[in-house]
Amino acid sequence: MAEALLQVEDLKKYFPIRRGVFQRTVGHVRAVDGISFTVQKGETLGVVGESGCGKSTMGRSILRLIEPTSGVVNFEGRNIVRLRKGQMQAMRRQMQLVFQDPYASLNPRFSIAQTLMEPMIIHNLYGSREERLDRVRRLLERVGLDADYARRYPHEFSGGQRQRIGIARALAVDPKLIILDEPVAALDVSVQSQVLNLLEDLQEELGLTYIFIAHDLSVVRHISDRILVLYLGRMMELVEAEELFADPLHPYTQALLSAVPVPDPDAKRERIILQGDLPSPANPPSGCPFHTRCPVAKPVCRERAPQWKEIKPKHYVACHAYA
Amino acid sequence: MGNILEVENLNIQFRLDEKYYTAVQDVSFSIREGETLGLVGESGCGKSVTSLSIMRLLQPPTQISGQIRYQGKNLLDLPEKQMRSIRGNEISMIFQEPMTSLNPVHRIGTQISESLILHKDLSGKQARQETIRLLQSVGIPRPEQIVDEFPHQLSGGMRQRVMIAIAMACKPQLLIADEPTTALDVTIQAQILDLMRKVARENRTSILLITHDLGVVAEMCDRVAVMYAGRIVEEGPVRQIFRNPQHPYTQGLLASLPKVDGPRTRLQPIEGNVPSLKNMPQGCRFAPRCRRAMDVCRQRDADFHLVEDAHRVRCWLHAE
Amino acid sequence: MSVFWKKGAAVAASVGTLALVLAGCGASSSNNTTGTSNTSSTGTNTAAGKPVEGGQVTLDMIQNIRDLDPALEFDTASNEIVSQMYDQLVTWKNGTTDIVPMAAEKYSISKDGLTYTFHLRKNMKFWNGDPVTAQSFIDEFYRVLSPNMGSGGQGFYEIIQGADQYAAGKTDKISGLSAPDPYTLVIKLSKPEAFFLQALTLPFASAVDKKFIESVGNHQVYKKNPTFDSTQAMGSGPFELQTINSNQIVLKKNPNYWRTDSYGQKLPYLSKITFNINNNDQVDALHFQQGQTAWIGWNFGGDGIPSSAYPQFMSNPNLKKLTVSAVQNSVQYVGLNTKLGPTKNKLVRQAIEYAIDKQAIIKLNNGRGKVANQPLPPGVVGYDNNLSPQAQYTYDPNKAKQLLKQAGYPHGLTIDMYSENSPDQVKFDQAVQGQLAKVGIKVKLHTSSWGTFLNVAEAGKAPMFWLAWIQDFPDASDFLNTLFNSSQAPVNNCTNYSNPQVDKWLNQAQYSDDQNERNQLYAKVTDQVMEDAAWVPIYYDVFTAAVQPWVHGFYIPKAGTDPLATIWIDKSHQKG
Amino acid sequence: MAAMQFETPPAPAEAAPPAKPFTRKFWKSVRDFPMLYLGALIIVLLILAAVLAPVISPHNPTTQFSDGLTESGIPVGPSAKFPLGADNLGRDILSRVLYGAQVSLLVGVISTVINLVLGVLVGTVAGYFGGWVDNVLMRVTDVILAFPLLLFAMALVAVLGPSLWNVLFAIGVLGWGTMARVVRGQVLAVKEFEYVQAERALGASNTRIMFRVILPNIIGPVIVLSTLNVGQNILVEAGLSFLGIGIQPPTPSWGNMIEAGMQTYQVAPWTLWFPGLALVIAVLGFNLLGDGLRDILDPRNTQH
Amino acid sequence: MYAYILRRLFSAVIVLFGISVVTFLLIYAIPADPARMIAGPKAPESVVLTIRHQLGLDQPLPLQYIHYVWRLLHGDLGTSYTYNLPVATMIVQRLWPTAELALGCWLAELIIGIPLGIYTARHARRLGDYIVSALALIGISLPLFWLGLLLLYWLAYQVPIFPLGGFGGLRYLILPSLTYGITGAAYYTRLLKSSMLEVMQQDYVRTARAKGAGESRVTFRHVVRNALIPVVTFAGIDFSYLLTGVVLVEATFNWNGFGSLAYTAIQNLDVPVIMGTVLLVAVAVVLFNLIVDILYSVIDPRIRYS
Repeated sequence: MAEALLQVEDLKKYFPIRRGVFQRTVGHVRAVDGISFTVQKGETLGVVGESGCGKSTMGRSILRLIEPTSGVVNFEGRNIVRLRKGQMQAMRRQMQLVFQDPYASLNPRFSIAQTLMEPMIIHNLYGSREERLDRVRRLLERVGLDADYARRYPHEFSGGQRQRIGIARALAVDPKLIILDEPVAALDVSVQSQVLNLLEDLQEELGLTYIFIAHDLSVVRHISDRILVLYLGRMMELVEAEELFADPLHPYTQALLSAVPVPDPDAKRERIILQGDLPSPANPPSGCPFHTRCPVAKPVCRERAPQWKEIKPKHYVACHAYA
Repeated sequence: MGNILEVENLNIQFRLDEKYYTAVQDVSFSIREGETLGLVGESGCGKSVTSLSIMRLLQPPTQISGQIRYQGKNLLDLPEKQMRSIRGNEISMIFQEPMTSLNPVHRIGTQISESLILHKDLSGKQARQETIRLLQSVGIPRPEQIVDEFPHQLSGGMRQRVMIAIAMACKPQLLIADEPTTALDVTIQAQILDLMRKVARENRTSILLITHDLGVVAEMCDRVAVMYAGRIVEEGPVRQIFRNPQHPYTQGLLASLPKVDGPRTRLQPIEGNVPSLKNMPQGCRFAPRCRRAMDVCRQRDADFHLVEDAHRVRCWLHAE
Repeated sequence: MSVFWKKGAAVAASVGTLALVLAGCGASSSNNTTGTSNTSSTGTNTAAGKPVEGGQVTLDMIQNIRDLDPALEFDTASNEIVSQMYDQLVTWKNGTTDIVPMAAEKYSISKDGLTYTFHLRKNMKFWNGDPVTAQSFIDEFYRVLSPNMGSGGQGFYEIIQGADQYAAGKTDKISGLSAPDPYTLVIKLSKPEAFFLQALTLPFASAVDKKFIESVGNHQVYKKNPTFDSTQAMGSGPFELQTINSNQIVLKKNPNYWRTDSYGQKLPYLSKITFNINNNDQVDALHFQQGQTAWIGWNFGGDGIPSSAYPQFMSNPNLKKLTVSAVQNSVQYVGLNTKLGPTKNKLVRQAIEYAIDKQAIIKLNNGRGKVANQPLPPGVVGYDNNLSPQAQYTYDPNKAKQLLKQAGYPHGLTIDMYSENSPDQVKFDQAVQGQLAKVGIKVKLHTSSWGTFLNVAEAGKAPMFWLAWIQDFPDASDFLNTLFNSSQAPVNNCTNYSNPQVDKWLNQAQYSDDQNERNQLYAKVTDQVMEDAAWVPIYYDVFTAAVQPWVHGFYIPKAGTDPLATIWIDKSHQKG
Repeated sequence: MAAMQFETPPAPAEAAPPAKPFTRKFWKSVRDFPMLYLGALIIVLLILAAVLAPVISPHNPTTQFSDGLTESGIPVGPSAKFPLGADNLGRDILSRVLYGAQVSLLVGVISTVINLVLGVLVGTVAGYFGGWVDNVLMRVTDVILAFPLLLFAMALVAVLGPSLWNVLFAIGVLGWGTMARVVRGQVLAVKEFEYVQAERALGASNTRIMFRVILPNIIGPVIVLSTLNVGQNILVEAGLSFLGIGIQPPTPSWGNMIEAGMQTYQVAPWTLWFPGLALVIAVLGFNLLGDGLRDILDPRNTQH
Repeated sequence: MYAYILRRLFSAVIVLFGISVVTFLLIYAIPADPARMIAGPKAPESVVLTIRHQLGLDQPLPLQYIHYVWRLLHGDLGTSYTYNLPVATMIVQRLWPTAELALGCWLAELIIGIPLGIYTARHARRLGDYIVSALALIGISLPLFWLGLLLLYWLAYQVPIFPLGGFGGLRYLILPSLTYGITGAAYYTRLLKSSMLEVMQQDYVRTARAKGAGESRVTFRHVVRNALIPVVTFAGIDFSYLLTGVVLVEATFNWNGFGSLAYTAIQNLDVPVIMGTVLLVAVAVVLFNLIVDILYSVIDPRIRYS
């Protein structure tokens, strides 16, 4: 775990808010507001946060499915933000995305074989149709599905099976990095664990690197090496998974962890119930974005955004409490 | 402490493609006054259908049999008019999607006071005052303004508070909450669960909490019934179920959950998929996925067996 | 033109274009005659005693009025209204084709036929009180002949001395027009013309109030607001314009009109006439049956009882007895272009003459029509009763085929036929198409709106076409000279017919004042033209009107327009 | 538990019941969607009438029979020789109605194809690219939609001259607005689906995404709309012909037959009845088929 | 909300610009020479040239367009070739009869269509629904002019209850309205039905039932109110087309309105009138769309406040 596969520096994605007769831009939704991190080869970086924290936008900006407003995304040392359209399309072979909704992410008009061959056709892999079909069969088996399913259509599968197909599609081009955007959120508990296990196995076997985006803390903890906590498009905390849960430093992380219901009736935990709603990313609070709900907010939090600092070894936090 | 609701041998069948399929089979449970009962299970297990059948809100073509006794009256036999006077008054309900459960064209106040007007015979002015009070009691800031706003102006959490206000408007005996926090963020979920506990305590309202989230069950419920493929497979006090699950399904469910504490170990999933309505297995419906399934499981379904006091399980392993 | 039930060719032709295509019908008769019966009536309109003054009638028109300026209007509908509002020097004696004085109390023509002197009445006034003088007529001649007006009447009056120079914009004075005193008008012609007086009955030669016209805005070809010709009028005639819009025109009685009837009663009798513009002639028929309208027929943009209602009128005895019919001085014909397409070949033209079954077409028109054998209708002096054998054709498909073979088309040929796209016309077209198909001629139809059709036909570019000609006034020259003189090609002579001998006869007849000589010349022309087969005359229109029994003084005029001034109503006194 | 164990092979979502014979499936489908099949039947009959018109017509549609008119020129009523009576020129109405099917189908189908091509192209491009492309294309569509089809087609046909091909062209070129709007809406919806983003994530080109991924997924509504459109366009053609600026005589079209019938309907009402009836049945056929297709394509009505 | 309306206005102006270009180009598409049309076929070429110059037809195309728009903005739509009346005046005279007819037709559609829509939605998949739906389908398939003629034949000719066409009082309005109502109501019925069925599936309807609201309260207060939103949109656009697109009704019932004016003009290739009518139609459609959008924002609070 030495080599950095992906290096994100000060990534920003602002969506313009247009108003008025001429649709002038009157402001921006700061969906992603200055995110930097590095992902090592073979690592899983978990990204957590509540809705509107920009985690999905971040994932898509890294892949340039949404053009980032600014920032650098170095993939194996190449800044892919600068790549031209054609180069970028070729680059997509290296980095794939698995979606949340297993019902919406498969083209209902494509058979499974077509779905899985599509990436091969686009990138002109495996010369003949037979070779491609052969590859499809192997892929299906790899994700734990019967090779005969190739002829079927998505509606004939259950959610878990579809998610496996989605993963197989991502694998079809032999990517190095897979961004998993809430891959198990739509699945039932019993199936969710199947998919998580599959992901772990694939990572081990193929040496994949994951960015795992989720809102479910227990799932993220389970699969991640390190975890990045986002709030309103900004980074709050970044640290190894075990440590985040053992010793959360940021008040937001602490509140988040305490709010997770634990399937243990005897668990006695001190619950921090945050007041109020999430502020709108279109109009984020000044200073530290969390200060409006923070139980330990100080006047300075309102004025200045806290620095991103390494408080403990490899434990980064943005909070004035640790200034 | 009597039972406020007794469901007995509830069977619900849906018509699909000119055939009837059993979505809920032989479901029985009861809720005591002031108690919170959790009905837990994966999607498609029939838990929402059960809750809707209590309110008699299932749309045809469905067939319902069995008994749903509310304070001794079988709701299934009640004329529609009497049923209406129970809905929203004595039994009320909140739903999963706060974003779509409110009528977009009516003001918040109108929607809350509708219950009051329907059941409490309040004048418009009284209803408005009561509405503002309700909004306040569910923790909505600026209730005097919010009362005249439209749902789309509120956040999801706020809308769920409004839904709770609607449900609690007539101080019901029983509140049915169908996945009330599934669509919400964790921090908001904590707020809403907190609120539900508070209002239920204040009004001595019993809760039937329908959820797939075992964590929520552990936090909220006194007792829990676990459903699988249209049947209750295990039922008992929360602590016993979590400490000492008896049904292989309950066990598997708990084992497949990633934990927020303790060492990270490999998850142990339940194999296979939840069966679909049209392809229900013979015998015990969990048998095809059960690692401990025996021949008998694949032929006949088990009856309930008492494990401990008030802890029942439907499994052949406990037949003796 | 009507929106829907566009009538057949008769209307088509009557919504004419220029000078010569004017609908003809009766004229308001000169003084002192009440609506006495006339030859064509069937007795429904015999005056019963003394006319009753007052009352109003409603009539349906099927098309809008295009123009109210007497110098500009040139279609039947406008003509009908305009002639009620303006006075001319002379007019038709009612029910006849005799000229009688009108605004001119008397007139005289010099021996050489070149000088016409008119003595005007002294008590005539425009509605606004301005006196009508000789200058009022001279003003109108200047307007009609002006190079800037584009008046359709030019051609009728270029015979006036100096008029052609003026019309060409070379002088600003017409030497042939003078007024020695306010009530004497002298017109000098450059050549004698037998029918010049007839041309003076046209509304083009009305008295106009120049002062008024200039005050409201004279029409100078294209103006933003040409109110005078579209919404305003100032005449001296029996009826004044009350309102005009695209739905309705209302005329009210001119209380100061100078004419009186034989009882000394002032004309007109009716106090108000409402014309509803109603472009569904089936509805017109119904309105009549319901008694809402006083009559249907005449020239109001229609041609009598509409085709669609005609069978019903004829089969219902109560309705039938209210009808009046007369053969019109008009002819429906199929023109065969002598300079274009396969019809260049005379044999082909003759074959077509034999191939058309005129009787069948008249049947399609529910029997309304009289088989035509020459361009002149029988009611016009000069009608040739003794056609030469070469000028006569009977329906004979075999003969037609034989002629075609002779012409070099043993296997048939294709001809393009142009016409207006009105329902009746399209019906006739299809009949012709079917009949010609039987002899091996494939007819390709090109139907279009009246204007578009005329643009083709009057450019001489239609190999075959269906048109109709209705008299401007009952003189043979109005048919034969206009339609067959090579100098009239292609605008009126759409077949491009050109025969120097015929031209010579026509010119001779045009300027002769010997009626016998003229008749002989015209007979020769008719024979030659028919032998050359430039036209297939199909039928002479039979015009049928229906008149309420309480309407008195109605008759079908033989020339000019309808004499509304002498019609009166008496509901207590019904005929029939 | 073995790490490499996965879900048991699922029973396919709907386990194929023992293969039903095709005919049984067909009749079941007829029972489920009777409208669809009635519509299809009507259209098949219509096509047969159009194609076989030369064979099955009792007479030539343009032949004028002298015994088709009475002595006073009134069309004769239904009889052995003229099963549906004769028209104002003494022609056989039955034969003309049969030949009229040719015109209606030709105009209805070809103009719809033109609508379809233009509408799908504009709608897809506008919906997919969004932004100024969308703005420009949709304003153009607004302009097209602002002119009522019949009136605008009337003007255009008047300009071009009335003929079968001009009528068909005018309706085709002016009637694509609705299609473009619907397609755009569908594209906007489908574009948001994750499978479209997945395709982009795979590195597919815009053209590939538009035509290989999005288009097949909106084909349902497009087919439904097109089917209904055929009916509508047949009506527009009939309207134009009725107003006398459509199909020109002697070519029989139901519209110009109704127009002719209007001249005689008081004395010979059958001249009005039969061409109108044919028109209603034809349009009804396409409406039934379109509605039926909408039902069958609606996921709420399918058995899965 | 004002910004929303202003934005809609702005795009309406752009569409109007497009419409003016299209109508302007119509003159050039029409084969007849306007100057020749005014002068008449027999006028000398010199007169035609003079008219052409006076009309500005000898100027370059863009300049002519500017003049055209300039005149339009001053309410000058030109002068009819055929009737020599200002087109604006002719249109104004025809506007009221057409407005009356359109209103009658529109109300007939609403009165027939909306109750049937509610009925079919409430009785979905029952016999009543099937019967009404089948009738609706037939209604949609009926050619307006043919149905009109049949009604005229039966109810005005055979049994003379109504006038055989023409413009007048209420009696004249009934048959055309009925005809249009029968053929048009079905759109409302179907739209409202599907919209209501959709709304009935919504969570908030379930909420209303859960409150104990009765069926009619649920239907009218919760379902219909929401389901009417698309219907209102349709009704607005429908009316704008009606106001100007009743050519066939006017033709069938001999209604001397705007549609027959347009038709006559097309028949005569009376270019100024064609342009004027087509332009007015298009402008009306745009304006009504605008009104509907504004109305829409009043009905649906989600739009009002965004």
